[in-house]
Amino acid sequence: MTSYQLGILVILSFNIIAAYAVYLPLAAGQLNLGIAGFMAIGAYAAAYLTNEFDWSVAFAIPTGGLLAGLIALIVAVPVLRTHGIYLALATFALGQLIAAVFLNVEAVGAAAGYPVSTYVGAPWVIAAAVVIVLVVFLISRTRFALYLTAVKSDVVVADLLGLNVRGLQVAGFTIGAVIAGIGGGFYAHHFSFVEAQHFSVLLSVYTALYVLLGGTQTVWGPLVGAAFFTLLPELLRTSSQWRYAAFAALIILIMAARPQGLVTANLFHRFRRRAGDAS
Amino acid sequence: AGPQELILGYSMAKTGPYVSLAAANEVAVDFAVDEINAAGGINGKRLKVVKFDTGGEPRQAQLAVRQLAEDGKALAIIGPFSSSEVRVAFPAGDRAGITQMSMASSAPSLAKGFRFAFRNTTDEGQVIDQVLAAIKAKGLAAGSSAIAFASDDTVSKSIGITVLPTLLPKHGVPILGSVDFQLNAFDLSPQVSRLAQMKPDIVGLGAPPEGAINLAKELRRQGVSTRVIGGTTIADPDLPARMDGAGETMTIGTTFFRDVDQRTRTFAEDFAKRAKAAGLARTEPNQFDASVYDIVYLYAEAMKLAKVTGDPARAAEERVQIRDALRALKNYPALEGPISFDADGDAIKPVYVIEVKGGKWVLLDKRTAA
Amino acid sequence: MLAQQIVNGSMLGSIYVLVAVAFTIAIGILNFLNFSIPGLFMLGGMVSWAMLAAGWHWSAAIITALCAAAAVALLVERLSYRLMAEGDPEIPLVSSLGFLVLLENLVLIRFGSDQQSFPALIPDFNIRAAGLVIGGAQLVSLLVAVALVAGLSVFLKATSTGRRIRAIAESRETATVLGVNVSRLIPQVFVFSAVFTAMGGILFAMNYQQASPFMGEVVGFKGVAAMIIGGMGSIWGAILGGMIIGLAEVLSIHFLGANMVNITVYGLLLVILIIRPQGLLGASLTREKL
Amino acid sequence: MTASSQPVLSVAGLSKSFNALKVVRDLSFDVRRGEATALIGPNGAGKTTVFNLISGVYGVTGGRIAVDGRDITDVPSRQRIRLGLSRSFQNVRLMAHLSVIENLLVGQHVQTRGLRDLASPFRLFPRHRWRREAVAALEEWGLERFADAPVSALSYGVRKRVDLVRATLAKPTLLLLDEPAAGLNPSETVTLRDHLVALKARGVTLLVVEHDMHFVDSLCDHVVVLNFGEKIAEGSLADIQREPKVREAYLGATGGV
Amino acid sequence: MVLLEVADLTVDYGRVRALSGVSLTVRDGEVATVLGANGAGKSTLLRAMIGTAKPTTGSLRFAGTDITRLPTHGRLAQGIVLVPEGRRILISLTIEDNLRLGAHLRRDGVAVRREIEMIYERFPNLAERRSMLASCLSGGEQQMLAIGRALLAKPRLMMLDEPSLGLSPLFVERLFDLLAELNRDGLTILLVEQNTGKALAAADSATVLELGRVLMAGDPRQLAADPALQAAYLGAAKPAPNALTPS
Ligand SMILES: Nc1ncnc2c1ncn2[C@@H]1O[C@H](COP(=O)(O)OP(=O)(O)OP(=O)(O)O)[C@@H](O)[C@H]1O
Ligand SMILES: Nc1ncnc2c1ncn2[C@@H]1O[C@H](COP(=O)(O)OP(=O)(O)OP(=O)(O)O)[C@@H](O)[C@H]1O
Ligand SMILES: [Mg+2]
Ligand SMILES: [Mg+2]
Repeated sequence: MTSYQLGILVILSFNIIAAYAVYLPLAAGQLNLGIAGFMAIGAYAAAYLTNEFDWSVAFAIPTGGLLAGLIALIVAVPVLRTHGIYLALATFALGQLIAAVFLNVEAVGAAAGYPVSTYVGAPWVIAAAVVIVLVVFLISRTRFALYLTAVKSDVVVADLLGLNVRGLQVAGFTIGAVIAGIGGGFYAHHFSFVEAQHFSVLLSVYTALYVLLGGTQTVWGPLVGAAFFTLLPELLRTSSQWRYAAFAALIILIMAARPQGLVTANLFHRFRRRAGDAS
Repeated sequence: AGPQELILGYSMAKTGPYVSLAAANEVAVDFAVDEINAAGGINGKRLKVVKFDTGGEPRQAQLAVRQLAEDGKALAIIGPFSSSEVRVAFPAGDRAGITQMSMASSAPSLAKGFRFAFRNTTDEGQVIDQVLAAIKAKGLAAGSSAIAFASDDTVSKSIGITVLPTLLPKHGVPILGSVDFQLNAFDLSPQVSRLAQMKPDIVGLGAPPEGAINLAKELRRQGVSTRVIGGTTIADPDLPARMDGAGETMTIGTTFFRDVDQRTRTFAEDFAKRAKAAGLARTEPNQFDASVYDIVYLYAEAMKLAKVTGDPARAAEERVQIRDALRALKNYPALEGPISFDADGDAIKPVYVIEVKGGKWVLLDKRTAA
Repeated sequence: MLAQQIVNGSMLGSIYVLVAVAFTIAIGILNFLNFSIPGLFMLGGMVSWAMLAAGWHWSAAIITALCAAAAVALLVERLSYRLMAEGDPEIPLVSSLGFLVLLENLVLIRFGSDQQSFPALIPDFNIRAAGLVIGGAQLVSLLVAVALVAGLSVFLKATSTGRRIRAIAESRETATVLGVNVSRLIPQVFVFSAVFTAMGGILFAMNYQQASPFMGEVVGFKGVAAMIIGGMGSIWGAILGGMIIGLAEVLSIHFLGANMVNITVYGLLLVILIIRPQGLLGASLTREKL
Repeated sequence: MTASSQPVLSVAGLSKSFNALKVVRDLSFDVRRGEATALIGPNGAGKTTVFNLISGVYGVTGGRIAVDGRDITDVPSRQRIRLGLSRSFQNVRLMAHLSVIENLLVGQHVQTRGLRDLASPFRLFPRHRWRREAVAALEEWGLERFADAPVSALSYGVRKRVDLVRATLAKPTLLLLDEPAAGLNPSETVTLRDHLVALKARGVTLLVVEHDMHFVDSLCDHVVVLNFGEKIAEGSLADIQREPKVREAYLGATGGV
Repeated sequence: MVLLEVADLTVDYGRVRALSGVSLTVRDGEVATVLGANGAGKSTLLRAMIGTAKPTTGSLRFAGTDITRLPTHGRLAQGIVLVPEGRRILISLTIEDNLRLGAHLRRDGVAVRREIEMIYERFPNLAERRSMLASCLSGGEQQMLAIGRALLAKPRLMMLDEPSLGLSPLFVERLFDLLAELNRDGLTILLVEQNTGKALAAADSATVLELGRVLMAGDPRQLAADPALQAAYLGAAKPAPNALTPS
């Protein structure tokens, strides 16, 4: 593998981690447009721990993730009072708020950004993405994931069937934030530098896009979406300045052809049935 | 023996928010390479540039280092462009053991502490110091001052909170107050209302060109006349035209000005031809174009001095030699003037103080940083 | 001083009002999360700038810009709305955002990334009274927005077409069964909202004498915030929301510094949403009965 | 009162207003254990609202609701199903993002215990007991071929029955059914009746809202009649059919049959 | 005269065939009924006629013109209207707005106003709530609204998908009286019903669907007497396979 390909794989890994952070709450119908904020929390926290306290990354990154989760837990209760597009906008505001706060915290460099001394190499980043994919896959086969979709479908009936709607929503949101925080921690240590602008609203929005483009009906959608979003602009490199224009045009056409995303439950069924016939 | 070409990598922002700047930059790079090859190349070999588009994105800038250093077999890298990219690319360059030289990022001490990092830009503190000195020397009104800066941009912010607050008193100009704004702010009315109340003789500005334009227009709208001064961040040759009549007497320092001598004028004319041929809207070279043009020459000089062969087997060794040659370079006669590098890898070069008069930049003073 | 700042805030607010109203038409009325709106806003500004720069008469430039926006809106309707409106509300986000990226990049390729200087059609269009400077263009924007909102709310409430549009917003399928010509009416709504949005972009460009490929994003996000604060279904809410955001922004610059703008504005948005999840003037969600 | 003679559900002085609109007024009735009770009344009488009050979708304006002698008026809706209270919906409410079988798996929720059941990735195993139980329930109602179908592909009558099956999977002691026979033809109605009789035989108490008097006649032991939110009659179907008030307000000339 | 003619109609939902080769005619001025078990394809047939389900093959003619390719609004303009399955009222609009929407293709505003008042007279539940959101209506009231809304389109052919669903016995009676009255006034009616007895009694012709095909068609009184139909649809003493066995 060339070094360039390895670099792409790393970027892909980050995108996958972010995608799954968005996917879990989305399964419960919550479009989190503030995911970059939680990545920022994980990134800054982990970087601060390794820089200032010489923590090992093995502890610092998970701690960053947990901290992101903790903050998500605290804000989830009021924020999840909102629904639909209001929720999306509330999380969007939250993401902006978090980024704006980091822009003002001098302890982590404020607008000048924060260099990170410890380096975490590509294999670790890729391994982290693989582990997160596996974990989310396992989660997707549980009642928990089923209930998230139930909540998305019909809050009132879910409640009457005995589901703890609020608890499930908060859990989905928080687990997503933990994943985002872990992703942020790896980001800081791989790119050796964090600044608030990296975690802008565009990152949040684009991440939501991978997931929706891939499709939210199955757990593989985000993976495919992230891969698509990462690799397509690379394949379009030859088109030079037309690169992102062509990319955007392709997105529009693909969504027109497959409004439910690239990977749908239906497609999946058919695929499985065919595999079943073959064996 | 060995390959017939010496390869330089070029990390550029062909897409994304910097395209306009980057497109002209590319013209300057090609210009320098063509000249060098026309003059016989380096060490008997042709110079070749391998380009990589980063979209102005830090993650892609790291990817650029990987691709250019390891797959593209470059001996050194031109770029990256923005400060954000630099922050991520310099550590990666150190790990890969390859020299990078940025043409635009002027945030304070970004290259400091790295073994392979250079910037052909001048510290804003030194530039603004010269601007103030020139104002004093020419006897222009400077009885009081105020500060305006973009607070979410590293360079602008450091100008606003460290550079200007130390330099203005140093030159005996009292500071009446300070306002800040955001990079993408389009409405500066609240800030200008406050400036209007202070009535300063000069307003020290830390901002990119857009900030300067918006500030100048809003000053005019609210009927405030004051001299705006700044550093290289607003050194755009088209600025007077873009301010559309506003911004008279704006005074800044830059590292490139077309009317310095015959060499710069010829460069500007040739550049304009090439830019037009490339279909660009802007044909006037700016300081980044001059800087990147000089970077190619600086690299060429270093390669000559280090007698590099481009032999892939010796790449690691030759990259170190290029770096060492650059460090040792003293007053290289570049387009921008004599260039040397300080201990942090930042360029030391002349500063031109220019002023807007009648909707045009005119040279106020030419100074060399202390 | 404070008086001038309040004037400044209201002037900025009126720009947000304009965008928020555009968003309310595009998103609130049809319940369609249309991210291409900032792109249309930008298109209004950039196309009219380009035409003016090419020496066209201002009226021709404005009409061209409006037509361009209308054409794009028709494409968005065809390729995003029509295919996706019955699914999850998040879905259209993707392809409408695709349009935003496409528009921005096409403009980037054609005109570059620089902020362009929009010529002042009226040299000093400001009202100076009692030591205050009041932006004339902003005042016009505000009047246009208020007039439009008043007209629109009557239109939607009391006319047959208004009812048809509301029917489509709730369910295209049911509207179809009732004989509403969805495939004709919806493009009309799209064109209308696009023209208004592009008009917003043009007024913005005139106000601030600038146009850039990214101008839609900057204003757009705040415009969405204004719409949400006001309450999505409510068009009067857009006016309230725009004013609140404009004032909050200016006053926080004045008292706290620009660094705090995002914290104040988005903090305010968050707090309002937490206290009133449907926005200030929004009606709470009507749910289907059990 | 002994446990067996105690009513499963006891509603006392129940009332509900929406703004100024009084929808349920001072309503009291009991549902006896092991019986099927019908709640009938004209359209808009407040039957569904009563169901919504019992299952906790709405808070009461006044009055008490007790299940097995325990006052549940202030118990949150979510916890009522754990007390053995399960219901179906007049306007079928299946979860559109889930397939039929997945809807049923959600319906099993009250049977599960704790975090372990919540977090076990049991859907990796197609023959897991949860799934087997859900499929068995479908088979019992002759719906197994719809197991993996998306809800949107079902005809109305099938949806209606899946909704009902989901309600039974909570293993309720009291099942509230809102117009279970609507959308079924007479022969399908008979089959439904037979299923419900079997459920009753297994000890499930039923409270049924239904406009089909044949169905009520063949299933229910006791009938409560509502009009304008008030109880206007109560007794066996034969009794209430004789009531002129009921005929006038609800049954019409034919007696509804 | 034949008003509606369905010839060899096939409708597929993806890979599911919901109707195959269904033919059917409705004469001007008659009441026709379509019966069938759950999933037989009744609703699909009506959807195909109003144009929201696209036929794979087959043709539809209305009053002598081919309407197979006509969009839904075109069919409404021709005078076909559907009371859809599941009522499909618009819950974010008021009751009055729902009714007015039913008449949105009409130009005779004064007559519409009068007819709306007539609907309110027939369905007093609606009258009381005219300016409330339709979301608060009870199930039966929603059904009334859906029927009223369809009537306001002033159709020539009115198709109803299980109109008695959720209505009280008294109202079912009134509904069938209303339909009879409208029919006397010249309205042609195509009725899909699960209340098989009432439907057969009211109809002039009947068609029975099974698994997407026409099982039988003809005179409703004869069909009602058919023992096969009795067993399958009228619920005449059919032992349930697994019920009633005490467990
Ligand atoms: N949320 C609400 N707001 C206002 N009025 C309501 C609300 N819910 C119900 N109602 C009114 O209360 C009355 C009773 O409704 P409910 O649904 O309980 O009737 P029902 O007896 O179930 O009738 P049906 O047999 O038609 O289903 C109706 O007239 C309805 O309009
Ligand atoms: N959207 C859909 N996608 C796939 N299959 C569908 C869809 N809608 C209906 N079907 C299938 O088509 C067949 C006919 O359905 P239809 O709704 O027409 O039946 P119906 O006779 O109206 O039944 P019911 O009496 O239950 O309303 C059924 O097998 C159903 O599962
Ligand atoms: Mg009811
Ligand atoms: Mg049907």
